[in-house]
Amino acid sequence: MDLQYFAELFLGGLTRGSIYALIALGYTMVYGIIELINFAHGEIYMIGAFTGLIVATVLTFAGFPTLAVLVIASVAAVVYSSCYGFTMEKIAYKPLRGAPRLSALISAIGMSLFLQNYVLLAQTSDFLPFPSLVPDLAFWEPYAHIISSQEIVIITVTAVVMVLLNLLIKFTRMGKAMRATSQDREMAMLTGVDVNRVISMTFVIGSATAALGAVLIASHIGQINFYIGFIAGIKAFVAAVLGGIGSVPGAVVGALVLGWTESFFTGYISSDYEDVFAFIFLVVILIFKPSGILGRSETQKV
Amino acid sequence: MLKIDDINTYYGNIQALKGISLEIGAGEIICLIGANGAGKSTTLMSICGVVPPRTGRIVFEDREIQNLPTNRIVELGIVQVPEGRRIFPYLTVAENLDMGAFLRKDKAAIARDLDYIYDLFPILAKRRHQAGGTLSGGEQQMLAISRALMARPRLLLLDEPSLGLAPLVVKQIFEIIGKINRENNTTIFLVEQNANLALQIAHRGYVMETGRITLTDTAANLLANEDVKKAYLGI
Amino acid sequence: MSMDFGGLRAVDRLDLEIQQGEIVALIGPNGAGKTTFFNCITGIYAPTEGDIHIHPPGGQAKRINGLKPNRVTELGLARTFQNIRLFQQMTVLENVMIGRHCRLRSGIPGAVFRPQHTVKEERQAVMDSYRVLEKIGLERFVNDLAKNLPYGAQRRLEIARALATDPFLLLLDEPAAGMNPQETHALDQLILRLRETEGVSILLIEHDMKLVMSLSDRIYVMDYGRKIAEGTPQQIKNDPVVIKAYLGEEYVA
Amino acid sequence: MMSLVEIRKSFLVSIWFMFLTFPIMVIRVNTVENIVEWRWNNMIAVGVGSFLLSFVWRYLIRRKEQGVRRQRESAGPRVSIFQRIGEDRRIFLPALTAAALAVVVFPFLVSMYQINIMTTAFMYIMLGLGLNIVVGVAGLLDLGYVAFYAVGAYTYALLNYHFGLNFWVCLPIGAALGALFGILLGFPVLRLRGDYLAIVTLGFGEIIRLILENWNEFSFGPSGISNIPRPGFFGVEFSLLAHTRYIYFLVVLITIFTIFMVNRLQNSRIGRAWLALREDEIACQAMGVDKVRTKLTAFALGATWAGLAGVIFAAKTTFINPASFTLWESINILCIVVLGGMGSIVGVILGALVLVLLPEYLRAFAEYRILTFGCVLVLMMVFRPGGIVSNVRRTYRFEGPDSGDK
Amino acid sequence: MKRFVLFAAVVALVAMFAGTGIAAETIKLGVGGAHSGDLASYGLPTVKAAELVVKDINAKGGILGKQVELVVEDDVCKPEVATNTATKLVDQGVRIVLGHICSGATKAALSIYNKAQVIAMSPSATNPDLTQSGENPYFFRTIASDDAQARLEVDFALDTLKLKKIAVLHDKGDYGKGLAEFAKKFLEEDPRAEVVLYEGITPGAVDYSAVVQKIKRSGAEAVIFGGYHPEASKIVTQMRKKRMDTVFISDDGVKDDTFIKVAGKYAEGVYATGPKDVSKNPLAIAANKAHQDTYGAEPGAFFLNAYAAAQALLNAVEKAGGTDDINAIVNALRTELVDTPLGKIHFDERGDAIGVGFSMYQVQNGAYVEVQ
Repeated sequence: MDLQYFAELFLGGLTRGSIYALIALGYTMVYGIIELINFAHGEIYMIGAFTGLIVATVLTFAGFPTLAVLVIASVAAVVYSSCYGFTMEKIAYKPLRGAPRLSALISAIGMSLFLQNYVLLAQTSDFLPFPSLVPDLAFWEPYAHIISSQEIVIITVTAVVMVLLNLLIKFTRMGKAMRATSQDREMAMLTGVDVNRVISMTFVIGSATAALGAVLIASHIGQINFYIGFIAGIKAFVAAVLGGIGSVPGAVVGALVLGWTESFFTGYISSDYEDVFAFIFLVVILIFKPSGILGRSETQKV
Repeated sequence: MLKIDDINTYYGNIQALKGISLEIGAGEIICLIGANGAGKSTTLMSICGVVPPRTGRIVFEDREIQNLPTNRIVELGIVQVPEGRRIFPYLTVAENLDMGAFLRKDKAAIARDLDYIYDLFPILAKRRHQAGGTLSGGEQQMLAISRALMARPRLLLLDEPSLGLAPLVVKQIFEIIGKINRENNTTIFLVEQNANLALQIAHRGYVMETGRITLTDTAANLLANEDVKKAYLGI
Repeated sequence: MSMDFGGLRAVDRLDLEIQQGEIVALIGPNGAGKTTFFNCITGIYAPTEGDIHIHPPGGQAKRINGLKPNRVTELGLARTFQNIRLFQQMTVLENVMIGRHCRLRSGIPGAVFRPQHTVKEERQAVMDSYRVLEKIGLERFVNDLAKNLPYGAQRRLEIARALATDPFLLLLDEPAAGMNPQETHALDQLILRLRETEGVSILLIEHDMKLVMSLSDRIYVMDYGRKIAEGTPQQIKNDPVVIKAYLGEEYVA
Repeated sequence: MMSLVEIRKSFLVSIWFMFLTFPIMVIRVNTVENIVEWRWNNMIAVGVGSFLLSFVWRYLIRRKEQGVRRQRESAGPRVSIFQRIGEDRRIFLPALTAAALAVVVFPFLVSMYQINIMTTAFMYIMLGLGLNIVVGVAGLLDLGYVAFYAVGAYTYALLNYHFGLNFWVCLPIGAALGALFGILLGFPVLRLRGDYLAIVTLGFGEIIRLILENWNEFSFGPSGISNIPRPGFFGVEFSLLAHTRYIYFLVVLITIFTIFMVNRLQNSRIGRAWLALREDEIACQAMGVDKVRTKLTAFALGATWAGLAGVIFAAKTTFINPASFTLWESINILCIVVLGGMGSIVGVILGALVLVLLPEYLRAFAEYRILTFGCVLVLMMVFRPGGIVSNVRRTYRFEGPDSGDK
Repeated sequence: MKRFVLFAAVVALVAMFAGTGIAAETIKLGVGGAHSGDLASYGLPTVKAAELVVKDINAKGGILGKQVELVVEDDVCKPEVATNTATKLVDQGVRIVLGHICSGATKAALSIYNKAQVIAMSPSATNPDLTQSGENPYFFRTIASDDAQARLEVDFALDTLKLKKIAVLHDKGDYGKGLAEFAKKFLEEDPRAEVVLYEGITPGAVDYSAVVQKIKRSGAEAVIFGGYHPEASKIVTQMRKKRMDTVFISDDGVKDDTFIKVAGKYAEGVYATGPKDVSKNPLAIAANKAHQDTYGAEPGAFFLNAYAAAQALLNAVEKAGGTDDINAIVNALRTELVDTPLGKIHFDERGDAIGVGFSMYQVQNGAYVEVQ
């Protein structure tokens, strides 16, 4: 057993998992509250990345210092993604509250296609380089080959975001309203919860996490195009389901499990069938635990 | 206190309420009886704005509320215990009660009310950290009523509190409803299938048939009414 | 026919026996495990311990625990649900025809080629279903969607659908819940009539004590998953344990 | 209606959208060549556009609500136009004859390209009808339907390549293999419901595609298989045009066959069980319906049509590679079913025609095609969530105790 | 009613488009390829090249006194669409086609062209089978096939760099995997080399650290990668960040300025093959200038290949005296030398251009420089 190799794969999987987690969190929150597979969530992530890139480039041109660029670009990405999430809910999902679930899903797919092509047409179909916002720190030197400063930032941010979200859901008024709404929307209304606001907030928070992820991930990967949201979205969706969709810790656990699965499978077997294995793993988990790793097992009341 | 004036409400493809008018005075227990599907629950949902009426007016203490969103109506003090109890199954008993006080800000008063509730229903105090979904039917009904009380209702709407409960529990629940009305002077609008029990604690009653109010009188008179006896009291 | 059953947390060592042609009631406070017990019998849950045996009239005795619900139904046990579970978007007739489903045989080739015997079978199924509806008194709703039926009729349609599976034992889960006194009375008559004409045995869960007392030959009382009493209606009414746990004083008469 | 409040509302909407689209619409950066381009006129366009559209949007929303009201106030449920056509034989027969005539004459009036497009549309009708069994009738959300399509296509391509089997031999084999894979997928997902089912089927579809992509020895990997022969006709040598027509008629025949089969299946004991299963699984089982068998039949039969369509696809394009069987293809077929109207055969047919022909004729706006498509999906769902033909399931009508017929 | 309107609209559309184009007194040059969607950036330069060439020729009075007309059709690089595109072109009386762009779409389109006896010349489809299978008598291309590129990469690694242990990676795509397969084959045939790793990576993945670790563990001295620049830059960046100095050799899909821009300093020293440097060719300079003048931007991918292809096609038509005799055109393509931005070219029996090839480039100081 090559311990160092194992450690490297482990850390690689951890980074990958953290990336999935940042996107999966929004997926899972939205699902938890309105039981909608928000297919366009990946596009919100993509728009976050583009906004970040655009703002960062403009600011760099204007001669702002790097740190200011980093902060302003991230904030802009988060704000804009949240606004997009908010608007999207109002246009494509809210009028469909009472409609069959499939209709909402198709609407989400339509939204996803629309946003992808909106960015494609307004910007470009080419890959655009994304500036590295987190410097590659040198003092890591002896260990830098194991984990880079960027990876550390991603992992830390994921952990912090997850803890914050958990606290928000557990202890704040909004969190309580969210939990109540997800369990029984009509009853939540009857206790005085403004359900529309709660749903909007959920989209806003989910989109904000996605945007934060987008800036970090794009700066880690170094390039973006209009299509990144789709692939990342599918993976995040798989992660969310794996962990038990609707559950915040579940999304993170699912994402990490997915990240490690892919990493170790690639490392010890082959990356040819990396995704195949990830999907088979998902199927196997769901067969034995049909509601995901941390999902509530919903026994239907008879 | 509450005046409903000729409301029409649509549910799905059916017009559920056809020109309902009724009135509830402060401190009263009013009982609405009728067969299943007559529109009793819809009436409550219309008052709360969950299924707002398409036409007509609902006036609560001189204020038109038919166009307000539910949360604003709850804020005014109209609180409903819906049919089937609707406990948040994954929230603990304490959290469920907390949700009842969602719109209230005064922490001290909330704590006092909580003590009152635990006093009223000692079993809830015992189960305070248990998830709501794991309670028995009777306990859930107690929790549902308590949750509503936590909102300090001025008008409490109760929808079928006896549904699916054992006779013993039904009796307890009705005793408590009477107690709440007496002790807090809470106005209560009660929708019941079990007309016999309901009319025994109510002051006045309305009888509903397929979306219309067909009869209204004092509870005692209704209990004595031959038609009501035949149709709803099973005597 | 005998059932022996236990081990589950919700239902703890419950012995229950129903004779051919009997109407037996199972009562108890909410959460006592009555519905769970039903679910175990009908195969929706598998009991962890114990045995459920059936002995259909004119057939072989058989142990049925762990069988899939549809097998249980095929063997002659049919049920209704506490919270109505009709096929809302299907017509009344179609609902009953689903009940006939397990007694029909035609498969994919039959569906596609519609050979003579399939057509005949279908026609027969329609007729049989209609007859069932006549028995229950729902024939005037035959082409209505189930969701458009009045509440009491929906309850009765549940019974009709169960009856269409040709059961020898009918399990009714709170059939009178939400019914008004008139409807309850009609139900009372209907259940008795079914026993007479169809010869089915009936096991019912019910809170309406008037119905239970007037219908049942024997009553079992459950609390916290256990059987706390068993006997004729008269015995149960006077059992102090039952009064304390379930009925309350006013039934002492 | 153009009150001041309305104008103010629209004005705010317009401000909001100008803000929202500001970075993406106005600024274009090219980080390769380090160019920043400001396009302020886009902002004006967005502002004006959203100002105007918000009126339309509100008008439509209002109309939707009023439409529902009108429908509710009018006595009885509204009978859809399609249902009327279907039920009234005086309209139905001539309509059918006209449609049949149009279908037959069509390939002799138009260009080869038009025939090709129509053939594609008919293939999607088959796919849509197949998926309709699974999603529309049995209510099982399948996002991996394209896998069976791939199975069919590769069945023909590989059997032909290795053993020289011809189209007609492969057609039933493809269908059978499709069914087999349907059952293979069906088994593990039996317990899953709703969205979990969706993600697992999605995974299944991807697994099949990835295997085709990676397993070179078996499937020739991403470079695909070319020179797959077109279907033959007793060894007759066709010109390109004749062949195109021939395939067209072939597909038309198989589509009619499909419609016939699906129609009969839906109105049978099995179809009834599917519907019931969709409505309530537990009640269904308690009524003696074998859940496992019923679900598997749905998966298998749905997959059969995909397999069949796959064989035709391979024969029509003469070249296949895994890139034709992506998730988007599954989504496309799903859109046909949902947009057309779930559970309705006529709906699926219309859905397929619209979704295949519209993008084809929208080529004029090439790059705005998918954007428009996305928009249409959202708008359609918002304003008509039941699809083009909603709620026209034919119910079994009981005419009286003596006839017992429909 | 609404639905009828919709239906009527569809019918009307069908009718509107039903009319076939009637051949006028022009020579029609079809252009097929991805003109929309995510691969449009590979297809659109071809359209522009065709426009420039045609404008040029028409300005000089056309061919044989006839004007040349362009018929442009989009195939979004999808095989199933490409067959429709091809039929549409054939329907409109096109006998010579410039395209298609992607190998898969080209293969699908050829099934129509072969039967309709239409000549297709691709500026970019590199799949070897297209010419080597011998099944496409009317297909030509102005780009070298993948195996030539793979040969060059392998020879460079073994002969010039004298490396032995080599890892071969690909992106599982049509182009990348095909190339990698050839590279692997060539390496295995050579006793000096050892393939220490052969693996497909998942395109679009967020992170390639596991694969990079694997390369490291395999002890490879060089990586030969078949695929496009987005993946290449991710892998190179991660390799360099892990402090690995493994040589990275890749293909035409990576020889793109975006690669250098994305990978930044990590791009330094990366090798990539690309079409022979023609920057000194006066015709190439002129063509690029024409593009710059007409469209106000630098030409995109395969522009010169497309330019050359358009010239070769039209020249052959002229030599054959029109588009009626397809075999005469084929013959002319094989025999007549044409002066193009790629140099003087003609085509061999199989349809590959003679005189078109690849060279090796290396990133030096932020730009690709031809080596040797």
